[in-house]
Parts: sequence; C-alpha cells; structure tokens
Amino acid sequence: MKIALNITKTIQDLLLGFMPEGTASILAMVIIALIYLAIFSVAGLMLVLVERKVAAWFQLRIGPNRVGPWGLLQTMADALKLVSKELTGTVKADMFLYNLAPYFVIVSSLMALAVFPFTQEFQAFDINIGIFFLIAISSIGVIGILLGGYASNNKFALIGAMRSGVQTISYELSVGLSLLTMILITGSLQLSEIVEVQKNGWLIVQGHIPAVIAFMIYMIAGTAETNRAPFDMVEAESELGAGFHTEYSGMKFAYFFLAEFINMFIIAAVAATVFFGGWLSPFGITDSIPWLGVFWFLGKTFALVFLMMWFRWTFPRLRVDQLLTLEWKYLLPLNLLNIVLMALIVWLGLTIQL
Amino acid sequence: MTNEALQKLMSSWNSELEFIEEGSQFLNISVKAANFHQLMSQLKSNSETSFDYLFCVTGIDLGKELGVIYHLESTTHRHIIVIKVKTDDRENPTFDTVSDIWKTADFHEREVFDFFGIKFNNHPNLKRLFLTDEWEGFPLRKDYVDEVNMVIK
Amino acid sequence: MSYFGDIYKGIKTLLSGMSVTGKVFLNNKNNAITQQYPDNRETLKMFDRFRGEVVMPHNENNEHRCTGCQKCEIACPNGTIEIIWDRQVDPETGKKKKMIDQHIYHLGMCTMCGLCIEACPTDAILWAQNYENSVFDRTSLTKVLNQPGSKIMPGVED
Amino acid sequence: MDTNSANSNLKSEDYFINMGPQHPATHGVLRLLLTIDGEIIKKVEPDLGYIHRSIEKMCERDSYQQIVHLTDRMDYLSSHINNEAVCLTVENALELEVPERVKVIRTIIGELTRIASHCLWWGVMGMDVGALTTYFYGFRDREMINDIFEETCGARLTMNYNIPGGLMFDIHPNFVKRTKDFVAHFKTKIPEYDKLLTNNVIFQKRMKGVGILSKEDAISFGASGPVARGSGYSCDVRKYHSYSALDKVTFNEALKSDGDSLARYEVRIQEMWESLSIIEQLIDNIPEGEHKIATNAVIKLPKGEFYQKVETARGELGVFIHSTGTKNPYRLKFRSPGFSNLSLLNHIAVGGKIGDLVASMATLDLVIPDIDR
Repeated sequence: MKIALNITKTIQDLLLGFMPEGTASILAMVIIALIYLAIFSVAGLMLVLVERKVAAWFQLRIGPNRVGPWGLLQTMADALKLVSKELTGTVKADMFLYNLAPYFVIVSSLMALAVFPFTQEFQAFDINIGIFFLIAISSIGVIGILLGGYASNNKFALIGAMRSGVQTISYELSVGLSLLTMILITGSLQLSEIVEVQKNGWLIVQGHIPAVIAFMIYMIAGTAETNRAPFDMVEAESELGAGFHTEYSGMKFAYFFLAEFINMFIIAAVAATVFFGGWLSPFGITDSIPWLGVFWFLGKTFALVFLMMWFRWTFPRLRVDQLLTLEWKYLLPLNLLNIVLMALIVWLGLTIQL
Repeated sequence: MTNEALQKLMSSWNSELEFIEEGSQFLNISVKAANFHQLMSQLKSNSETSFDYLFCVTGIDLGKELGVIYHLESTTHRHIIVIKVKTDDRENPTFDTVSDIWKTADFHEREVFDFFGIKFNNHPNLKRLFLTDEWEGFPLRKDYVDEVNMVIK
Repeated sequence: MSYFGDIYKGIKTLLSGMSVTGKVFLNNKNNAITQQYPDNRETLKMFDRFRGEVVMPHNENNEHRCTGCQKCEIACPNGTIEIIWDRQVDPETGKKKKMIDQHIYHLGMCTMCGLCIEACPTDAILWAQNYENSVFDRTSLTKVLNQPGSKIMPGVED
Repeated sequence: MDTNSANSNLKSEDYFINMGPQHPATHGVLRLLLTIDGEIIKKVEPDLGYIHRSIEKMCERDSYQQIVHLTDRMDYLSSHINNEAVCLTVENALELEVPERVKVIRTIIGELTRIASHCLWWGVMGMDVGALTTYFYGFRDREMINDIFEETCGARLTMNYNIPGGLMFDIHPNFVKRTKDFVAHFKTKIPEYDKLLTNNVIFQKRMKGVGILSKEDAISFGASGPVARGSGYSCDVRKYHSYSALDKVTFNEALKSDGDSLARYEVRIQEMWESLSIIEQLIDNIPEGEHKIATNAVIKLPKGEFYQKVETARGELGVFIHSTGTKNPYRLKFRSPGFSNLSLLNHIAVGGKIGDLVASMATLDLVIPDIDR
C-alpha cells in the first residue's frame, strides 16, 4: 500500500502540471495551510471533547453523551453555538487590541503545527531550526493573552494578563533549556533529523537519567506554558472569574479556548518527537509500513496529552509566588545542572545506543 | 464563679447595677448607659471575671425603650452573664461602643445599628451592614411599617 | 539534603494523589454517581416519605376526608393553604355541618415543611411523591385539592 | 513612601476590586470590596445583605412550631442542627423533657449533618484552591447522607424534622442499616481525601502559614467552631454546654494550635472522624420509646428570656428568645457562627495574596444565608 504522504511535494507536483512554478508553489502553500487549518480546528474540537470525557471519568461522571453517538458531536455543536452568539464587549475597551488578541493567540499556535513530522514524509515545512522555531513561536501567544487582558477594561482580566506575562516569561526558560539538553545528544535542531537520530533508541532511553529529568521538567514547564491547571493562574476561576478572557464571548472566546487545546497538543507533540521518537515505532516493529508512523506519533502525543489532563484534574492550583519559586528555585537550577550532566554523558559517550 | 459571687463582686464596683435572675438561666445585669463602657472593660480585664468572649449582641425594641443585650462568656472560668442597657430616647439612641474591648462587637453593633438605629459612640465604621445606605427606617423596630412587603397575620 | 528531599517528597505526594484519581478513572464504567435524569424517569423512584406536593386522596366514590377544620390553614407558615367553606345541611343527619367548598393549595408558596400534614386530624391531606413540579405559568401552581363534586367521606369527624 | 514624595506629581490610587456578589469563590452572594496592591491585599470589606430575608422579623409573627422551618433556610448545610437549636430553646423554656429516643436520634442526625456539611466544604475547599475533582468526591459521600435524610425526613436539604417536643415522625426502618453502611463506606474515604488533597505538596504550600489567626484574636473576634479550634481555642459547645444525647458519648475535641488555614482544614477532617465515632457509639443503642411528646397546639412560652447554644457544622449557633408570654416570640435573635467568623476575614487576609484570600475564606466555611439570615 502506497500513500502519498509527502504532501508538500505531491501537491506542488500536481499543480506544476498546469501552471508556472512560482504560482504553483504559492498556491501549494495556501492549499496546505487550508488543509492544516481544517484538520486542526477539528482536531482541537475533538481534543476538547476528549478533555471533557476524561475529566468526567476522573470525576465520577459520564460526560457529554447527548449529541451524536457517545456525545462525539458535542463540541461541534458547541462551536456552532459559539459562532452564532453575539459578540459582547465592554465600554471603553481598546477595541483594536481587544479584537486583535484572540487572533494573536490562535495564529501563533497554528503556526507551530507546521513543523511537526507526522511521519517521515508527512511534514509541511521541514526547516533546519525546527526546535528553535517552535520555542520562538510559542512565546508569541502570550502577547495575545496580555493584550486581551489589558484591552478588555476589566480589572480581573488585567490581573490575569499580568500573571500570564510573569508565568510565561519564566517557564519559557525551562522549556527551552530542557529541550536544549536533548539537543546535546542529537546535535541538530531539525525535527526530522532529531527523529532520525532516535532510530538507535528513543532519546529518553539514549540520554537515560538526565533525559528523564529533562522530560519531567519539560512536562511541568510545558503545562505551565499552556496555562493549564495546576498552573492556570491566568484563569484561576476561583480567584479571577475567568481571568484574561472574562470579557470575551462567542467566537473570540472560542479562539482562546481552541488555542489552549492546540497548545496542549503542541507541547505533547514536541515531547513525543524529542523524547519518544516521534513517528518511530517501538523496536521498529512497523518500520515496513511507513504511513503507520502517523498512528505512533498521535498515540504518543495523546498519551502525553492524557498525562497533562490527569495533572489538571488532580492537583490544586499553585499561588502566583509559588509558581515563580518553583521555576526559579527548583526547575531552573536543576535544568542547568542537568545540562552539565548531559554534556558530560555525551562527551564521555555514556549514552545508551540500542 | 457562681452567680452570687459575681453579683457580690460587681456590686462592689458599682452600686447602681440592677441584678435580675428571674426568667432567665443566666445572671442578668442592667446598667445605666453612662456607666456601661467602664463596666464592660472591667468585666473583660478583671482576672476574676475575665469575660473575654462576647458571643451575642441583641438589639431589642421594648416599646417605649430601645435596648441592647450583651451575652458574655469567660473562656477561662466558663461562666456566662448578660448585660443590658436601655434608653428612652427613640429618636437618637446612643450607647458607647465595646468594639475596642471585643473586636467582634464591630460587626454585631453595625447589625444592631442597621436594624434598630441604635448608634454607638466611637465606633470605627458605623454604617449600614445589610441594608443599603439609602434605606429609610429601621426594620426590626416594632413601629416599622412597610405596607408593600410586610405581611401581617 | 533537604533540597532534594523536598523534591522527592513533593513528587511522591503528587503521585499518590494521582493514584486516587487514576483508580477512579480506570473504574469509570461502574462508579458514575450522576443520574441520567430525563432518561431515567421510569426507574427513578422517590422514597415513601418524599415531600413532593400536598395532595388530598379521594376514594372511588369521589369522597375525601377533609372536614374543613382549617387546622392546616392555621399551621401553615406561608399562607399556602386557603380553605373556602360553608355550612350545609348534612342529608344523613339533617344537621348543619361545616363543609369545604374549595381546598386551595398554592404550590408556588409551599416550603414543604409538612406542618399542615402533621396538623391534620383526619389524615385528609398527604404528601405525593412527584418531583416534576415546574410549569410555564405560575397560575397553574395554584391547585384546588378537592375534586369537583366531591363529598366528605361518611363517618369522618374532627 | 519615599518614592511618592520624590515624584509628588505622580498620583497613586488604590486599586479596588469587587469580589462578588457573583463570584465563584464567595460561595453565595457575598460581596467583598478588596483594596489591593498588585497581588497583595490591603483591605477586605465585606458587604452583606444580598439575600437577607429578615428571618428574625418573620419569627416575631410566627408560632413556635412555624419558626423551626425558617431555620432550615439559614445555614442550609446544618439545617437539622438549626432546627434542634430552636426546639431545644422552646423545650427548655417549657421545661419539657423529651424522650431518650428523641435525644439519641437528634444527635445521630446532627452528626450526620455535620459530616455532610464537612463533605461539601471539603469538595468546595478543593475547588477553591483549584483541584476541581474533589468537589465530586465530596458530593459522592454527601449524597449517601442525603439519601438517609430523604428516606427518614422526606427532604434532602431543608428537612424540618424536629418539632418542639420531639420529632415529626419516627425514623425509617432502614435508617440504622443505611447509617451503618455509610459509616463503613466513609471510613475508607477519609484516607482517600488525605491522599488526594491533604498530603498534596501544592495544597500544603498553599495552606501552611496562610491566614494566621491567633488564639487571643479568635476569642476577641467571637470565632467559634473549627475556625476557633484551629487556633487552639477549645470552644466545642458539645463539650461545654452539652445538649441532647451528647453527654452519653465520648469524643475528643479536634484542636490544632497553629491557627493557619491548614490547621482549620485539619480540624474539620478530624471532626469527621469524631462524628463517625459518635454515630457508631449511638447507632446500635437507639432506645425504644415515643418519638415525640404531646405539646399544646398553641405553644406559649413563659415570660422571660431564653438562650440556647448548639454546635453547628460552622460553629456556635445561639438562639435568644425574649418572650412576653404570648404565642409568638417578642424578639428572637439568632447568633449565627458565620457572622462572627466573617468579621475576622479582613484580619486574616490582609497582607496575603488574592489566592491566599480565597484559600483562607474557604477554610472559614462561610454559608451566606447563615450570615444574612
């Protein structure tokens, strides 16, 4: 069975048949962007459903089960409802920034999706600074949150926005450093190459102790990056009502909501790629069928997403100063130590190669 | 301390106190508004009485008079007494605050002020607690009329 | 070292917390505590003593046990019950007797305290176990408990 | 201060936030006017009265039997104990001695109410600090108690089971079995509560040293119940002014001396154990007998003043009746525990963060209808 997975090339080749090269490559990009947009808005909605189901099962409930079989269409119905809802706002809000903020958040999270290798070939955009690109893009989202909180002329929203600024700036460091630790092994920032290196064993195995520490730090910092409990200071519904998106309604609210879930997917996908070998199957059991890589990739990603949901529905929220204590007193020093340890291990050639 | 001993001790401080034991399980003491604050601080500070727990402040409209009833308990000796003050002045009833002696009196006195219109001298923040600032009248007084909302059986 | 000891202890408590929720998650089929309310109308059974609303049972001859003594009306704290009564000649004994015309019950004002049913000397009113009392128009919450044309059961005296 | 004088042309204003009346953490319609400096709280000013129903005024026109059902609506989480307070006041005033059976049943149901209230509080406590799952676990166990109530009393929340002179009707035949089942079930659940929330490192950090209330302040602010006992002030009304069948059982008063939010939390967890032990001591020996003694249809209290304290789940509830010998009380005052406990919120929250305010407010376990009456 042969499926054309190298979508960029396939589409471009198809278009080249009947138009000049320049137009074809631009059109190909547009088409791919639209495909990604369609796939991931649906995937985001599905993720919301998964979250609700998982939350229900943790909480002795059943979860959505009315719309469609087993409630599968529940979030679609919610999205339809949100589209049809009135967009409310506050008096004296800074309307330009207020309207801009949700797009900042959603666009930045959709942009990050471009670089993931779903299989060896299913990758929209394989740049040589993949990890760097991801880290850079993921910090743009916080601008949207800050703008949204600042512009909506609501005191609770402003406090939420300030918290978000503090939180994201701090935890960016840990995300970056823990990924840097792993790059010491791979020696490359390109995601496809990072996966390639792991054919000798996933990086969490290759790097053993420091890799496990880096993974734990990454998961904690990643959860904080997405503003999810136990780090949901930004929303903190028992303190700030709804935090930065208090004043948003309808589709603008939905963008924030969707972005949170796509971000969660991104964080998990990065972890799956960097620590767990991306689309590689364990021990190469399905190497002969390359398109199965999609399932391995998604399987690993969803397992990590589930872990983040498990965190969310178990732990209490930290206080804002404890959040910073955790980062600056625990995660950052550990991370720096960990890098030195990893460097030593790589230098001495103590990595485990299967 | 027994009620008799309390009575004896307190009459040695102030001879104008009225002691009533009829119709109540506690020792009731009626005090004049002028001596009220001094008596209360004495009750708190004296080591034999040491009434450090003010657990109930009740405003009461006795028809002609307005009064406030204070229930006091000692957490060391575990005895309870009831102090009562009254005034004839329905227009402008005023007593001394005890919120400097017991911090809980702050809220309780605001409640009494809210519903009975009894003012407390030197109270740090005497304003309506439950009702809005514009509310007219004092609802728990017996002569309060609200023809719309009150249903009389 | 207490720095690393703290981290270790912290992670341990977090994991033990996750084990609690994890167990519930794995067992999710059996331990849902919520009710599928509109779907389980058939099986949803209220307890015998459940206070749904006040009703006046009638027997097959359209007779009730209310003598119109108004004790329930007095016992009610909220004015939920109003009794319109009359003195009529009892056909059996030929004496004038107090009889109810209408026993009016305002469900919208009822707090389900049960004092009326306690007060009733002839057990004329009882609790019903129905639990769906919401209506679109509150006028339909005012109910007349005795059925039209009903009479007092013979032999019931207060 | 120095920076202010240096830039005297810069105006600085306090930042006010309205927390409530519709806010998830105020557990009802309580409005707090916060003055904050960044995240730090400078002042908390409670604004009450959003659901004031003037129960005290309504009592002045109601008969003594009718008053009981109004108390359900004050502290709706310990409605049975509120009922009991009024009934005990009336019974003491009439010098009625209720049967032993009534006393024991009242005590058992009272303790069940306390557990139910603490279950709900535990769930909401978790939710306030961000652990949403606790809410459902708390409710799972509370539902069992509610079922016991519903079977015996006919209602889940506002039971109105007590009447002056006893109980409205006898307990349901299933009552003893259901209660025993619950006790066995709940004994396995409290350790789970501890694993999920109490021992959690984040929770411990959130609660420890937050909202400190010293013993002297607790007494001076008139605190009662678990709030006061968390500060080491031994004030259990069940010990000092024992009522119903509580003099027949042995139990320890839960006491912690730290005075912080964690101490108040632990006191409540401890109280659940104590309540279970009280129920266990009584459930097997409910004496036979009447479930009420006859009172006059119109109860008239003798002239005088009557006061009765009981320990609700939130603390000391006092009922003060000034009677002139008629069928209505001349003045009836409820000394509600939440009212005094709320007054110390400003004291314990100032200097903390917004998150601390929410956490320490949750440990005060406020029920707003109890405060607003």
